[in-house]
Amino acid sequence: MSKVETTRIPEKKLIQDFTVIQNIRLNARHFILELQSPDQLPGLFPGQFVQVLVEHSPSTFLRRPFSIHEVNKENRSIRLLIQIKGHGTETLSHIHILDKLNLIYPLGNFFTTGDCKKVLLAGGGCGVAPLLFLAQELNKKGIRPIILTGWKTKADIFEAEKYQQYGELLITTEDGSEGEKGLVTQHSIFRKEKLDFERIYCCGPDPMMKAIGKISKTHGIDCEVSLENTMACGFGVCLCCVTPTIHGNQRVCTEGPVFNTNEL
Amino acid sequence: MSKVETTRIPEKKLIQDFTVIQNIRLNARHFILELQSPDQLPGLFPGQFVQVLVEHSPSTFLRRPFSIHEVNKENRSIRLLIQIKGHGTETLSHIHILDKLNLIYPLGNFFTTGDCKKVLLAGGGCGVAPLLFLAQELNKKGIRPIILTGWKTKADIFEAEKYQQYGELLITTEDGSEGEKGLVTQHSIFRKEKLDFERIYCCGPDPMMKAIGKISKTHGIDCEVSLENTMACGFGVCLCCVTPTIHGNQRVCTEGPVFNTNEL
Amino acid sequence: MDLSVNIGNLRLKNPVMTASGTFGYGEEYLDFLDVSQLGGMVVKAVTSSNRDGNPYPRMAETPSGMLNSVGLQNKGVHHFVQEIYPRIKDLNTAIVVNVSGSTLEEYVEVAEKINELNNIPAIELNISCPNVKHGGMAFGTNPRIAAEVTASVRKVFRKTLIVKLSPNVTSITEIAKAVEGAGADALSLINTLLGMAIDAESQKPVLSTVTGGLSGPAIKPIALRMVWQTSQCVHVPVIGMGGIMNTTDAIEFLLAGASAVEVGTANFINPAVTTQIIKGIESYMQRHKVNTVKELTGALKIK
Amino acid sequence: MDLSVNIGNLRLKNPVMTASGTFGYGEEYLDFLDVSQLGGMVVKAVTSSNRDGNPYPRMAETPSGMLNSVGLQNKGVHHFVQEIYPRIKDLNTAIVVNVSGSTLEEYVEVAEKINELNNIPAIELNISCPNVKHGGMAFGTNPRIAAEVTASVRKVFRKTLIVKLSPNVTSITEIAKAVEGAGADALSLINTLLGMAIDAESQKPVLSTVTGGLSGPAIKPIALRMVWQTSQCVHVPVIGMGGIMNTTDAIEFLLAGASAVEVGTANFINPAVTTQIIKGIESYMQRHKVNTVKELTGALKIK
Ligand SMILES: Cc1cc2nc3c(=O)[nH]c(=O)nc-3n(C[C@H](O)[C@H](O)[C@H](O)COP(=O)(O)OP(=O)(O)OC[C@H]3O[C@@H](n4cnc5c(N)ncnc54)[C@H](O)[C@@H]3O)c2cc1C
Ligand SMILES: Cc1cc2nc3c(=O)[nH]c(=O)nc-3n(C[C@H](O)[C@H](O)[C@H](O)COP(=O)(O)OP(=O)(O)OC[C@H]3O[C@@H](n4cnc5c(N)ncnc54)[C@H](O)[C@@H]3O)c2cc1C
Ligand SMILES: Cc1cc2nc3c(=O)[nH]c(=O)nc-3n(C[C@H](O)[C@H](O)[C@H](O)COP(=O)(O)O)c2cc1C
Ligand SMILES: Cc1cc2nc3c(=O)[nH]c(=O)nc-3n(C[C@H](O)[C@H](O)[C@H](O)COP(=O)(O)O)c2cc1C
Ligand code: FES
Ligand code: FES
Repeated sequence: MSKVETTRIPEKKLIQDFTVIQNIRLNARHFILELQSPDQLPGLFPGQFVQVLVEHSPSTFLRRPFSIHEVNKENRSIRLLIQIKGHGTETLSHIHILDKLNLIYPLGNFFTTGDCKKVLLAGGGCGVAPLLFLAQELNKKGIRPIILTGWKTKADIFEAEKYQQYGELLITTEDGSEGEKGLVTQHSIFRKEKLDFERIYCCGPDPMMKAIGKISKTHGIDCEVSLENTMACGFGVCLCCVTPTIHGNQRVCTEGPVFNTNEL
Repeated sequence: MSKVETTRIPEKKLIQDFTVIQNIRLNARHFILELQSPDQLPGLFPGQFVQVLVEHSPSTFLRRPFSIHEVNKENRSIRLLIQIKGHGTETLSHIHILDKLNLIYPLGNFFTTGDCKKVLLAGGGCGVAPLLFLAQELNKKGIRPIILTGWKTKADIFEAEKYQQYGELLITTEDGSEGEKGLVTQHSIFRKEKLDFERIYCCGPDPMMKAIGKISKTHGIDCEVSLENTMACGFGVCLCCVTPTIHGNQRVCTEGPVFNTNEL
Repeated sequence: MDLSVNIGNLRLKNPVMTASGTFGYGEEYLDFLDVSQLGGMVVKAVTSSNRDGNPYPRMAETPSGMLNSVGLQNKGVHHFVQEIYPRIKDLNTAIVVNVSGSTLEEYVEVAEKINELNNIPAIELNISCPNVKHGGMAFGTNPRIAAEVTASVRKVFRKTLIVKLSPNVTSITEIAKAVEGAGADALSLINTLLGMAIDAESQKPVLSTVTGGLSGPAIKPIALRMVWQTSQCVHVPVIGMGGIMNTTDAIEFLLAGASAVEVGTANFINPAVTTQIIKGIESYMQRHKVNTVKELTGALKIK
Repeated sequence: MDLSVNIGNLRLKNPVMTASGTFGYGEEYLDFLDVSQLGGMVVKAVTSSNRDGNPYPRMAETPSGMLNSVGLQNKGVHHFVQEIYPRIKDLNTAIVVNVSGSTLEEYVEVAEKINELNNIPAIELNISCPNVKHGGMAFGTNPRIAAEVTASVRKVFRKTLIVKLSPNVTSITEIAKAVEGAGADALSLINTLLGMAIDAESQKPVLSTVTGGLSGPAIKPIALRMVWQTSQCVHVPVIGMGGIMNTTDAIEFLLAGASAVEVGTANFINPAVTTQIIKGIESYMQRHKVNTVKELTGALKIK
C-alpha cells in the first residue's frame, strides 16, 4: 500500500479566534481545553499541532505549541490536552468558558496512516496527547491499535476509557499501582522474541522515544515519533526548532513534528 | 488653629493582599473597586494613595498608583475610583470578585483638614477620586464643603448623590447638558468679587490645577492640590516623580501628592 | 495619502518591510497575508555556500523578547539563485537579500551574484550577526573594518546597498559614519544584542552556543535611541527596527528618524502584523493630518 | 549552610545586595524588611556637591523594564557625611556608597571623604551613569579613562573598591581588564543601557532628557552575558545585576560567574524582594545539595 496521506497537499494555515467551550481539569497538572471555531474546520490530521497565543501572562512572549488531541468536525471544535509546565500553561489552565483563544493552525506534518494494519501506539505522560486523535483516525480505517501508555502512578492516569474505546489499552506505572510496573519501554510486550507490529507510533520524553526507536530498529519495524523541540514561530521561518536528520537540519515544525526514526 | 494632621506620624507602610469584594462599572471608562484587607486598616487620610500590582497585563511592569476614594473601617475595605487609561487600568477593570490584589499602602501625605471651616473642593473628571474621602472626613469635623465637579457631558457624571450627602454639589459640563456650561474654572462661583473660602482643595488635570491655584492666589485663599506625576516606586526611593518646589525638587509620592500651591 | 518612501534609488510603496531571518523567503507567509502589500521584504541571510547553522537548542524565550542562535543556516547563494529566486521574484514587493559571510571575500562573492538578479533591487549587508564564530558581528563593531567591507561590496554591487549595523558597540554613530563614508546608500539598525540565558535548575546555558542574539520589545528602547542618534549624524536614510510589535512602535521609529522600518520577531507571534501596521500607519496619518509618510521621519518634537 | 561571600576584603553575610538608586539610603525600606538581613546595601549615588538631577519627567515604562533619567540627584557628600551617615551607620549590613562625579577630581574628592567613615567598608565607583551630560558614562566607555579614574581613587581609598561598569560598550572585557589592572578590588555590572522612549501621539520624547537608562528584566540576557564574559577574564570578584526579579534570576547570575548580586528595579515592585531572594537561595542550595554559596559562582556547566 502506498503512503497515501503524506502526499496530501497541506491545508492553508489560518490565524483564528476560537471560543473556549470546555476547560476540564483532569488532575493537578493536566487539563483539556475544547475550542470551537467560528468556521468549518479545515482538514486536520493526527500529529498536527496548533500555536496558541497566551494573553494575560506577562512572562509568555511567544505562542505555545500543542498537539491536536481530538477533533469534532460537526461541532467545529478541537481539544487540546495540556500539561502545566510553566507560566504559559498555568495561565491557560485558568481560562474561562467563552473566552477567546487565538490559534495558528493546522501546523506540521502528520503520522502516516492507512498503509499498515497492526500497529502500536506508545505514549508517556502527556505524550499521549496526539495519540487519541491518531487512534480515532486509525479506527475510521478499520484499524484497532494497541495503545501502550506509561504513568508515574495510578492516580495520574486519565482518559483510560477513551483509549479503550479505540484500541486495546496497556498501562505501565512506575510504582506498579496499575498495569505493569516500570517504564513504557519495560513493558512485557517488548520482551517478545519477535514483535509483529507493522509500525510503532511514539510520543513522549526524549529517552523513551530513543528507546522505542531502538527496539523498532532491532525488530525491523517502521517507527514514527513526534518531537517537541522548542519553537519560536511554528510555521517554518525562524529555523529555531531544527533537529539533525539524515537530510541535514530539518524543522520540527514543518518537516516534522512526526519523523520516521530511520531519518533521525 | 494649628495644622494638627500634618504633624501626625505616618503609619507603617504595608504590602498586603486585598480581596476584591466589588467591581462596579460606572460608565465606559470608569469603575470602582472595593478591596477588603485581611487585617484592621491602619490610619488612612484623604489624599493618600495606594500602589497596585497589576498581574496578568503583559505590558504593565510597574505598580499603578490610585488615590483612596472611600474608606470603610468596619468592613476593613477601601474603594478606588479608576479611569481606564491604558492596559493596566483596562486589566484591572476585568478583575473578578474574590480575586486578590496586592497593594502597598498607605502612601503619601494628605490634605490639611480641621483648621478651616469654609472650604471648596474642586475636581475635574477622575480627579474627584480623593475628594469623596476628603468630604467625608470634613463632615466628621462638622464641615460641609462646597464640592465643584466638572465633566464633559451629563452622561459622564457619576456618584452625584454621594457627593450631595457630604456637601453642596456644583456641576459644570463642557456641553452644558447639566449644571453650568464650561470648565470647572469657568464656574460662576469664581466670578464673585471676593471668594470667601478659607481653603480650596483641588484635584484634576494640570491646567485646571494651575488655574485654580491662580484664582486662589488672587483671592489670598490657601490652596492644596494633589499631583499625579508618573511614579516608579511610590515610596520615595526612585526619585522619578519629582516636582519643582520652592524647596527644590520634591517627591510627589512622599512630600506629596498634596502640595500647597504656595510651595509650587 | 502618500505612503511611499525612498531608500537610496529604491522606492518602497510604504515604509513597512520584514526583517531578515524572520520572514523566510516570504513564501511561508502566503497563507497569512498578501506579500505584495509590503513595502519590502528582506529575506533570510545568504552566504557563499551551504551552512547548517548552530546545533539545537537555538532559541530561548526571555522577558519581552527572545534569544536566537540560528547562525545563518542557509543553502548558499547558488541555491538561492537557482531555486529560490525564480519562485519569489514575482512577489511584487521590493525583495532585499541579506548578505552575510565570514570573510570579506565571501561578502563580495555573494553580493556580486545577487547583483545579477534583475528583481533584487537591493541588498542588506549583514555585518552584525552575533551568531557566527568568525566574521558577522566582528565586521560591524570596528569602524575601519566595517568601512572596508562596505567599500569592497560597493565596488561590485550597483544597486541599493543597505548596511545593517550591530548595536553591540560603544558608539553606533562612529560606525554609521564610517559605513556611510564607504558608500552605503542606507543603514538599517539594529541587529540583535548579544545576550545569554541560563537554566538555573540544570545549571546549563539554554542555547547550544551559550550566547545568542536578543530581539523583541525588550530591545525597543535601545533600538529607538540608536536610530535617533544615527539618523542625526548621517545623510543617508535609516531603516529602523528592534521590537516593533504594532503601529505605535513603527510610528515611534519613524519619528525618531527612520525612513522605513523592518518588523522581525513580531511576525512569529502575529504573522499578519505587517499588513496591520501598514493600515495602522494610514489611520495614524489621517488622525494627525499628515499627507505623506515622509513627513513623519524625524518629526520628533524636542524642545 | 554558608551563604557568606567575600568581595575583596569585604565579607558579606550573603550574596544579596541592593543596587544604587533603587534603595534610597535603606531607611525607606525599614517598613518592608529587616535591612540587617541583607548581604549589603549600595546607597544612592553621592557627588561632591548638591545636584538637582534632571527635570521631570524622568521615567518611562518600557516592555519588561523602565527608563530613568534621574541624573544623580543628591545633596552632596557633605550632607551625606553629616546627615545621612549618622542615621544609617548602624543598620548592620555592609553599606556601600555609590560614588559618582563629572570630573576625575570629583570622584577622588568624594572617595576621600567616604574613606573616613568607619562603617562604610566599600565604595562602588559609578563610571557608568548614562544620565549626566558630563562624566558618568564617558568614564566607563573608554578603557584608558576608566583605568585612570580607578587608579586615582585607588590612591585615596583604602577599603574595598568596587568599580561599576557600563554595558554601553563594544567590549566589556577590555574595560574590565583595564579597571582590574588599575587596582579595583571587584567589579559590578551592569549599569543601565542607554535607551529612549517616544510618545507617538504627542510626538515627543517621554523623558525630559530624551534618552535615559534602561533597567529591569528586559536587560537580563545582556547582563548575564556580560557577567559571564567578564568573570572569565578577570581575577577579582564580579557582582552581577540587571533585571533580577526573583531567586531564579539571582541564581543565574551566580552560575554565570557572579560572587554576589545587586537587585535594583525589582525593589520598586516588591519592596521585600531581597529578603525573599535570600530565603530562596537557601532552599535552592538545599535542593541542589550545595553547602556554600561560593560553589555556585561560575558553576555553569558548559560541555
Ligand atoms: C509540536 C509540539 C507539540 C506539543 N504538544 C503538547 C501537548 O499536546 N500537550 C502539552 O501539554 N504540551 C505539548 N507540547 C509542549 C508544550 O508546548 C510546552 O510544555 C509549553 O510550551 C510550555 O509552556 P509554559 O509557558 O507553560 O512553560 P515554560 O515556562 O515555557 O517552560 C517550563 C519548562 O519547560 C521547558 N519547556 C518548555 N517547552 C518545552 C519544549 N517544547 N521542550 C522541552 N522543554 C520545554 C522549559 O525549558 C522550562 O524548563 C508540545 C510541544 C511541541 C513543540
Ligand atoms: C498619586 C496618584 C494618584 C492617582 N489616583 C488616581 C485615581 O484615583 N484614579 C485614577 O483613575 N487614576 C489615578 N491616577 C492615575 C493613574 O495612576 C494612571 O491613570 C494609571 O497608572 C494608568 O495606568 P495604565 O496602565 O492604564 O495606563 P498607561 O498605559 O500606563 O498610560 C496610558 C496613558 O496615560 C498616561 N499616563 C499614565 N499615568 C499617568 C500619570 N500618572 N500622569 C500623566 N499621564 C499618565 C501615559 O503616558 C499614557 O499616555 C493617580 C496617579 C497618581 C500618581
Ligand atoms: C530567529 C531570528 C533570525 C534572524 N536572522 C537574521 C539574519 O539572518 N540576518 C540578519 O541580518 N538579521 C537576522 N535577525 C535579526 C533581525 O533581522 C532583526 O534585526 C532583529 O531581530 C531585531 O528586530 P525585532 O526585534 O523586530 O526582531 C534574526 C532575528 C531572529 C529573531
Ligand atoms: C531609578 C534608578 C536610579 C538609579 N540610580 C543609580 C545611581 O545613582 N548609581 C548607579 O550606579 N546606578 C544607578 N542605577 C542603576 C542600578 O543600580 C542598576 O545598575 C540597574 O538598574 C540595573 O539593575 P536592575 O535591572 O536590577 O534595576 C539606577 C537605576 C534606576 C532604575
Ligand atoms: S519553530 Fe520556527 S522554524 Fe520551526
Ligand atoms: S515614585 Fe519613586 S520617589 Fe516617588
